[in-house]
Amino acid sequence: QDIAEVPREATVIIENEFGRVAVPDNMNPYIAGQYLDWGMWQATQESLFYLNYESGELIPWLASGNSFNEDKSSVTISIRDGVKWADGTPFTANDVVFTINMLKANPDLQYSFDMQQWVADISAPDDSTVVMNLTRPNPRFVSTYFGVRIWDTILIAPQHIWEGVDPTTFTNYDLEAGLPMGTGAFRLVRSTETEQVYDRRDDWWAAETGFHALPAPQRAIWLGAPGEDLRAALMSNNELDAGWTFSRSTFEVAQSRNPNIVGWTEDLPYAYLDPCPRYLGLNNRAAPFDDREVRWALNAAIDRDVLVAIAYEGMTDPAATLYPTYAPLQAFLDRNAALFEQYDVLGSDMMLIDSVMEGKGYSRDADGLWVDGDGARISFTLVARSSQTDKVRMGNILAEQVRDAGFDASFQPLEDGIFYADVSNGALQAWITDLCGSVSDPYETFSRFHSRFSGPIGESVPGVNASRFENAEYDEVVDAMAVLAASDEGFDDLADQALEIWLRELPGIPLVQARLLTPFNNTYWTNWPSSDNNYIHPGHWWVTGALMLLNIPPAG
Amino acid sequence: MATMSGQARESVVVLAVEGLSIHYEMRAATVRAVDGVDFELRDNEVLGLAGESGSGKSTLALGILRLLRAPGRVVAGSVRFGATDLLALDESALRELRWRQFAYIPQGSMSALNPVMRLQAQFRDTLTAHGERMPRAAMHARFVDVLQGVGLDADLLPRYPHELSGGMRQRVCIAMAMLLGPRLIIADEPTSALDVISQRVVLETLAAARKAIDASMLLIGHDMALLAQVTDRLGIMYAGRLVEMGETGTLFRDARHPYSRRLIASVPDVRARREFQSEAMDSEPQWPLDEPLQEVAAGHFVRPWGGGYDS
Amino acid sequence: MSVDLLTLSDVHKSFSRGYRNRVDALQGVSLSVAAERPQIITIAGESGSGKSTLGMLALGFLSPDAGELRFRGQEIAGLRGQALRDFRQSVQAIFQNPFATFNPVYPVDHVLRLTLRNFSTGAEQASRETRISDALRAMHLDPALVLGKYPHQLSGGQLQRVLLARAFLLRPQLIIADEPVSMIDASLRAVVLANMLELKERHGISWLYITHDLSTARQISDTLLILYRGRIVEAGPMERVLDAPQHPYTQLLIQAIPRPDPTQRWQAPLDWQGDESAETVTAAASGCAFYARCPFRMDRCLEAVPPLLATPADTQAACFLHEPGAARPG
Amino acid sequence: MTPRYLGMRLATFVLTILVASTLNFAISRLTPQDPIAALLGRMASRGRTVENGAEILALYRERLGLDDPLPQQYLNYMGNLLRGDLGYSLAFFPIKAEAVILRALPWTIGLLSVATLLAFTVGNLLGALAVWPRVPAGFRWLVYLSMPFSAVPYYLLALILVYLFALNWSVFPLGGAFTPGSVRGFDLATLGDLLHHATLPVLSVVLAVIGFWALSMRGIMATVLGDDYLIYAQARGLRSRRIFSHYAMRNAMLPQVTALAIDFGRLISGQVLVEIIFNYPGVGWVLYNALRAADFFVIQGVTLFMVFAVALATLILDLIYPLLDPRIRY
Amino acid sequence: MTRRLPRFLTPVMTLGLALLALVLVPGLLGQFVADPEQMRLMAGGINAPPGHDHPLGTQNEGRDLLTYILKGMPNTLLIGLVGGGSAVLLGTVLGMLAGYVGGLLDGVVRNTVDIGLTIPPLAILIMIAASFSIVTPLMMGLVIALTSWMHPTRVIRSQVLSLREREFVLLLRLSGASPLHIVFRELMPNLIPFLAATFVNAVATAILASIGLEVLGLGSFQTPTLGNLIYFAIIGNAMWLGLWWWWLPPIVIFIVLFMGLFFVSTALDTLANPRLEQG
Ligand SMILES: Nc1ncnc2c1ncn2[C@@H]1O[C@H](COP(=O)(O)OP(=O)(O)OP(=O)(O)O)[C@@H](O)[C@H]1O
Ligand SMILES: Nc1ncnc2c1ncn2[C@@H]1O[C@H](COP(=O)(O)OP(=O)(O)OP(=O)(O)O)[C@@H](O)[C@H]1O
Ligand SMILES: [Mg+2]
Ligand SMILES: [Mg+2]
Repeated sequence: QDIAEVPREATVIIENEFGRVAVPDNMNPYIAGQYLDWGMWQATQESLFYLNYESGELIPWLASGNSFNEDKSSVTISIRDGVKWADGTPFTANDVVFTINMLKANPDLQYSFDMQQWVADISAPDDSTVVMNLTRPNPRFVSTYFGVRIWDTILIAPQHIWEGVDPTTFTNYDLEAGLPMGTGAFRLVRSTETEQVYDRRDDWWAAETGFHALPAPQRAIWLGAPGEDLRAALMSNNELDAGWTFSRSTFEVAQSRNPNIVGWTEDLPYAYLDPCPRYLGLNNRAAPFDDREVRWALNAAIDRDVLVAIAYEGMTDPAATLYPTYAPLQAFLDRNAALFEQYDVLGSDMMLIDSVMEGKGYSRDADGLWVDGDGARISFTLVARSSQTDKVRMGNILAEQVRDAGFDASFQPLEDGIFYADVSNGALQAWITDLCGSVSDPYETFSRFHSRFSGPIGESVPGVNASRFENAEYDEVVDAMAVLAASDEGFDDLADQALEIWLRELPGIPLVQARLLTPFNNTYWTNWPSSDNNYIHPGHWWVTGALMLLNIPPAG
Repeated sequence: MATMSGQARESVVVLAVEGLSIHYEMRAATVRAVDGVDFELRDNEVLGLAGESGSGKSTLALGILRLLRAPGRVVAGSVRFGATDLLALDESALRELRWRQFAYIPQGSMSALNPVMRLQAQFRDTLTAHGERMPRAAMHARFVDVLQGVGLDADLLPRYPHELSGGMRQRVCIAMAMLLGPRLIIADEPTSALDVISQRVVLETLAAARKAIDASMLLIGHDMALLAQVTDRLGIMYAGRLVEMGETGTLFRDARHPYSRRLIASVPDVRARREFQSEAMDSEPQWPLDEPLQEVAAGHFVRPWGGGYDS
Repeated sequence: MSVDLLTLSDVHKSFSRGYRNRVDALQGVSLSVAAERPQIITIAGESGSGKSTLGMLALGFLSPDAGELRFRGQEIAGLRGQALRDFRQSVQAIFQNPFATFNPVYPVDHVLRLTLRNFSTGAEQASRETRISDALRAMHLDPALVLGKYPHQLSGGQLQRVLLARAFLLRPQLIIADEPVSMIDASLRAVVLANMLELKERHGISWLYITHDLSTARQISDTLLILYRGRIVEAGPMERVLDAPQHPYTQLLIQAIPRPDPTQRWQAPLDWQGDESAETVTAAASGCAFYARCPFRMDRCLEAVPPLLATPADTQAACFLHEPGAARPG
Repeated sequence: MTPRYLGMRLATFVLTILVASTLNFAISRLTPQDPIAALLGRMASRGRTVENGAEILALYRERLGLDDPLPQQYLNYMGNLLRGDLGYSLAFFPIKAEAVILRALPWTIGLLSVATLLAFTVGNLLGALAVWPRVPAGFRWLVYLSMPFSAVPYYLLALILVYLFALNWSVFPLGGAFTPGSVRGFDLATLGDLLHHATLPVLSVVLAVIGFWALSMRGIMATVLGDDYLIYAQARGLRSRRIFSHYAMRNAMLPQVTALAIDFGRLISGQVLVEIIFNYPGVGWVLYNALRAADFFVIQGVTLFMVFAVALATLILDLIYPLLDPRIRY
Repeated sequence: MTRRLPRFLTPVMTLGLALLALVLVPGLLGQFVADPEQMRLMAGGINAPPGHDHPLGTQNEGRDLLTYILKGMPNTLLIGLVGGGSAVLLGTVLGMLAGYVGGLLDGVVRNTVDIGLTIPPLAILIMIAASFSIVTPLMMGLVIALTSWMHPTRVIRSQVLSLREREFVLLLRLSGASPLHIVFRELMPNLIPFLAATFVNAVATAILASIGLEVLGLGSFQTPTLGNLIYFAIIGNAMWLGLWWWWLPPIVIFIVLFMGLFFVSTALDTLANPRLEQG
């Protein structure tokens, strides 16, 4: 008998968005590319801070607060009293210092380069204080790296476990020894390819100190569902309490079978706004999209309303920029309404296409497709990762739209291995992708088009600025923004300038906002996050999922 | 067929075939392999059936034994074994009769044994299928007995068929036929693939074994010289019909039907050389085959062919 | 001195069946077919004695393990180009099973035409047709009846004669016929044999007639070779061998031939030691293969293989009984 | 069986593995996929800025030996193989490829062997009975009825099965190998749970291939039916069931058994889709995932395992074949 | 003893051909009557059930499914034909030469085939399909052929091995026929029914393989095929949404097509092996 028996009513079952775990016995969170969103992140670990970016609030958790010095080049983080690792060892500032130093020392670990780049030195004057001196001023340092800005964060390692192991090969997995060791309310009891089981720890520090009550579920299980339809089936059979995403129609059918299934809102769009707008990446260093006017012409060919209506079944909104429309960002965009009149991204204008293209010396051939002076068509393939359903669904529609406008495009989904290889070495012309950049201020998204991430075609670049957009004026503005907090003087002006350049150049074509319909099942557990009860972002696969586990009382 | 039923004879009729017709019915055409054949086989008698290749001899044997495979089908006639109408029997009753009453030595006895089973298992299968329950030792003794009857050693029993030479296999089949002491043995060209020495040994074994159990035998072959050696009576088949039948001696001396005559006349003799008349045979002679057999002498039946009965 | 048409000298051939299991099909056979004088040579012997293997070797379809096969003095294996065509044209064959000798998807004349096309130089289409018709008629076949017919539409005897016609068309000097009549019933058999004889006598074609049916051999052949276990045990003019066999095996063979006469039935069972067992075969491996069954066996038969020795009947027999000074059985 | 044969057979086995692993190596290096770029791309797509991308690329290439010249990589690869080291998984570094594969292996082997044997048995029985004369004519149509299942691609069949049996009627679970969170041990409840979960995956494989077995068995059986030993067995009055099992089937199975080994390999491939649909742990899914992520070492490992499995199956089969067919001797 | 060639049109063959015609006639000719406009985005309502305007309904982009099927079928058939055809062609040439000529050639072919058979086809297929950005039906067919020629080669070789021992081959050699003549003019016609059956099986296998790939998202997206129709039905959750008119028709077409091919190949088997012919 390997694990205790726990009734279904006391178990919460959450979908592992990744589907299946190829290596269920590697729980090392620092390995590059490692995603431990099948419970390790949410159930066994806790973050120093959690960012609620609907509200913009940074919730202190393992830390009790932070303060920057005047020029934002040094930050002090205070550690909460009474926090203990699962084995009873106190969690102290030394664990934080150890973790950051470990990352700096091992260049192939996740976030290693970031820490090398930003942290000049780190020290723990006492057990509950961490002082970090930065190499340059960075007002976003804490929220970016310790607040779960997107998906994950830098998790703190228990020094007494990680000391003396090789962090690049340590698997951090040993159920007997209590690994993975965290401060969270649960501990791992089983990990297989298809299921991860975590049982509640009744000696959780927060319950002992009175910081937070014990979570209601005695057990949390993560399991994979291979497709949307099976996910829907599992949910309507009450075999799943929190699912990965649904398309609108699937959701509606599921809800009609099981009214306990709910979304973010009660009515359309059911979905919440995810911070990764979808856009059409274009290769800015290869013809024909090395010409901003041609990029604009291509933009004019796209009817986003059709994308929204068909690929998203009306569940999202067209996007004019790569910013999610959270309140702080919406304010930024609203401020620049005049710019959007000048650069009408959303307008689809066939006249514009004709005038631009003819001005460039193109003409239409018998099939109505643009040909250059030599009679060669503007032929390109739109690609997307085949595993990303919404982008595949957009692909055919986009190809048809730009074809109607005279661009000889076709659509082809690609496997990850080839998609990324081609994106990073510049072999592609156009690809449908997304950008997870800014959440609370405009800097992050702008930084993704900085020329330091670019490179000549044929040379591998890391895929951040895969468009290979290079503009010295833009770089300058973005560099200036980097050292300023959003509230700092001059920041807004810089942001407005950057937006102007970005819109003028249009290095990529924004398509739609990302709205994800994350379904929850109220049959066994209630109080899932919703638009009315917005205690945390509903993406339960993020590290913030921990807060969800703490906030769901049993139904009835 | 009144002409065939020589009721005068006092000996018991073991097998009576009347008006038996067997057709192979295929989409494109129907082959009338056996066409209205009648004959009787009496107690302790060896009846030979000769005829050219394809004249229906094997088909006839299979038809009597009810072993025909599709598309072969008995379309008319009757086969009586003693008092039983074989064609009317159901499968299980037929199965009871098989081997206990009539045994069969197949034409391809080279390949009649299951290649993946030891001989003793195949012997045992034959016994147990007929409810013979006896201790292993007794069974083994029985096998050794029949094997010795055909001049084979007991140490063959654990062997597989492929470990035996062709002649040995044929003798195993003869031994198998003796296992339950049947009243009738139907042997279809038991020696056609063998050299003359093996041929002779096999036939002599068969004759001795048959005599030992007093069985009758239907012996099919096309080697007239061999048939001359071992049969009491001889039937000549042509195109699915019996064209002549009589005592073997009579037939060799005084064959009437031109086909029989040619068959006998063309058998070469190893002691003498003779002249061939290389007649043209572009079209096979078409004798009328529909007229009933006529008894031209006691026990000698001939099918009229339109010519005179000259000798 | 004229060169023989075909000579086999001390030919050996063995087959391996799987590993370690070897069959010595021929163990030193020599024979020759003269070029100028047509003759019919019969090769007889028990099943598996190597008769067909000999035929295949002589046709160049198998290559010997040891010994020489020569066509007009040239090694057969080395024939190429025109020499090979000459060989093919001069040495033809008729196979045992007439039904398997024609490609079932083509009319029987297909192979006739093909043969002509490949072998006749510059002959006109029209003259080819007449040659085919003539050849068929020579074999007593009506061309109208045969041409365009598929193999399954003809009887075995007819097919056999089409093959004869084909051989006739080519006018080879030698035809190797492996059991050409075994599938045919007695009445047709006579016709085929007569045709063979006619080809020899009228057209000067020699035959290597492979059979185990000595009665038919008697009717047509000039010379008789008896094979036993891959060796020639007796050779000589047909009549002499058959009428006065000198080798004990030949004697037994002839004794076993049934007579087509119900009045002369077998009297006593054949004096036969039974089937060859593994032990006797091993014992005789280095000596006379017939040792195990021989009524006259001597110790020295175990020691050496008897060579072909001249016999009083003017034949040759591979038996130590015919060594000068050996005691002859009565 | 002679040592020599055993040696030869083993040599062939080793050669197969050698050639296959070389091919394996070659094929995966010929694709334009780049596993490290894929890794970084995946990170970028999840909101991580990888500022030092180029360095990480170089670092990983070096660690994994991907920056060596190809011949060197090949030698390393083969050398490691000898030591049973398949290398690191590129997508799941620092986990070893063999760890990834070995974990999935038992599931695949379990599911596959059950499905294969079931399909083999049922399919062959259906096919054999379809031509067995004493079977009601209606039964013959069973074989034809089994064909449409083979016509529907595995994947769809599995989906349809899930919809019918798991979703609409809730007879079987929707996927997985066990009930999530269930307590496991060596007891009946666990076994029952396991079987309950394996039913649909097995069924979809079985239904999809049963028809093919039935079809080829039907053909073989029809040939066997005319064989002399069947007629002879019937003549001896053997019971029909005995003839069917020990005479007909026993012989007709021989060629099918050979096909089984080859089919085993094909089934492994087919398994991929089934494992995805049923969320069943196994090698198929590992392979699929590795192919998508260009995880060379895992791909090589899985393919090699498949090659090994099939080659081993063939080897074992060849070695035991003489037991099945006593005519075969090595 | 007469050997008869059964007449070509047996009942099973007729049934098979009729089923094939049911699929092939609309499949091959329908594309000429289908209106390409109907295949465009929002040519009709979204997910409309079969009705007057759209006999087979529409899918989630409002494309008319009947038109999609009519346009897609020729491509799917092309994949099958190219895949099965080139596999059998290669298999025939290699198998025949290896079987007849023997020696070194045979050794090489036999070992290549044996090794090839052990390598799982799907692995190679996925690898190749994943490596090319654009997959046309023609390429798809060739890729499939690459992994499926071994089986035909193997069976054809063994057929030739048994045929070449037949006496008529020896007679042909005696008649001065060249090996090439014997293999392709004499042996080949004997194997026609067998080759046809092999071909039919290979086509079926190729279509199945291509659907497997397309369902994994590795197919052609430029051109409509039944495989990508199913792929889109799956990612569009057609079954869950109850859109039977989307996923069922292609399956029915496959069943009819395969049953047709199956009956034809059974009938051809019977031609090649008369013992199968029975009541
Ligand atoms: N299974 C079958 N299907 C169709 N026709 C058959 C079948 N078996 C035999 N025939 C035909 O029936 C006829 C008689 O065949 P059968 O085997 O009885 O002749 P046979 O006298 O025994 O010949 P042989 O001396 O060659 O053994 C022949 O024309 C043969 O072609
Ligand atoms: N291709 C072969 N492979 C293996 N063994 C063979 C082969 N051909 C012949 N043999 C064996 O060689 C020996 C001689 O065979 P061959 O066919 O020459 O005999 P035969 O005298 O023609 O016999 P039969 O009278 O039965 O036709 C036999 O033991 C035979 O089994
Ligand atoms: Mg017969
Ligand atoms: Mg022979």
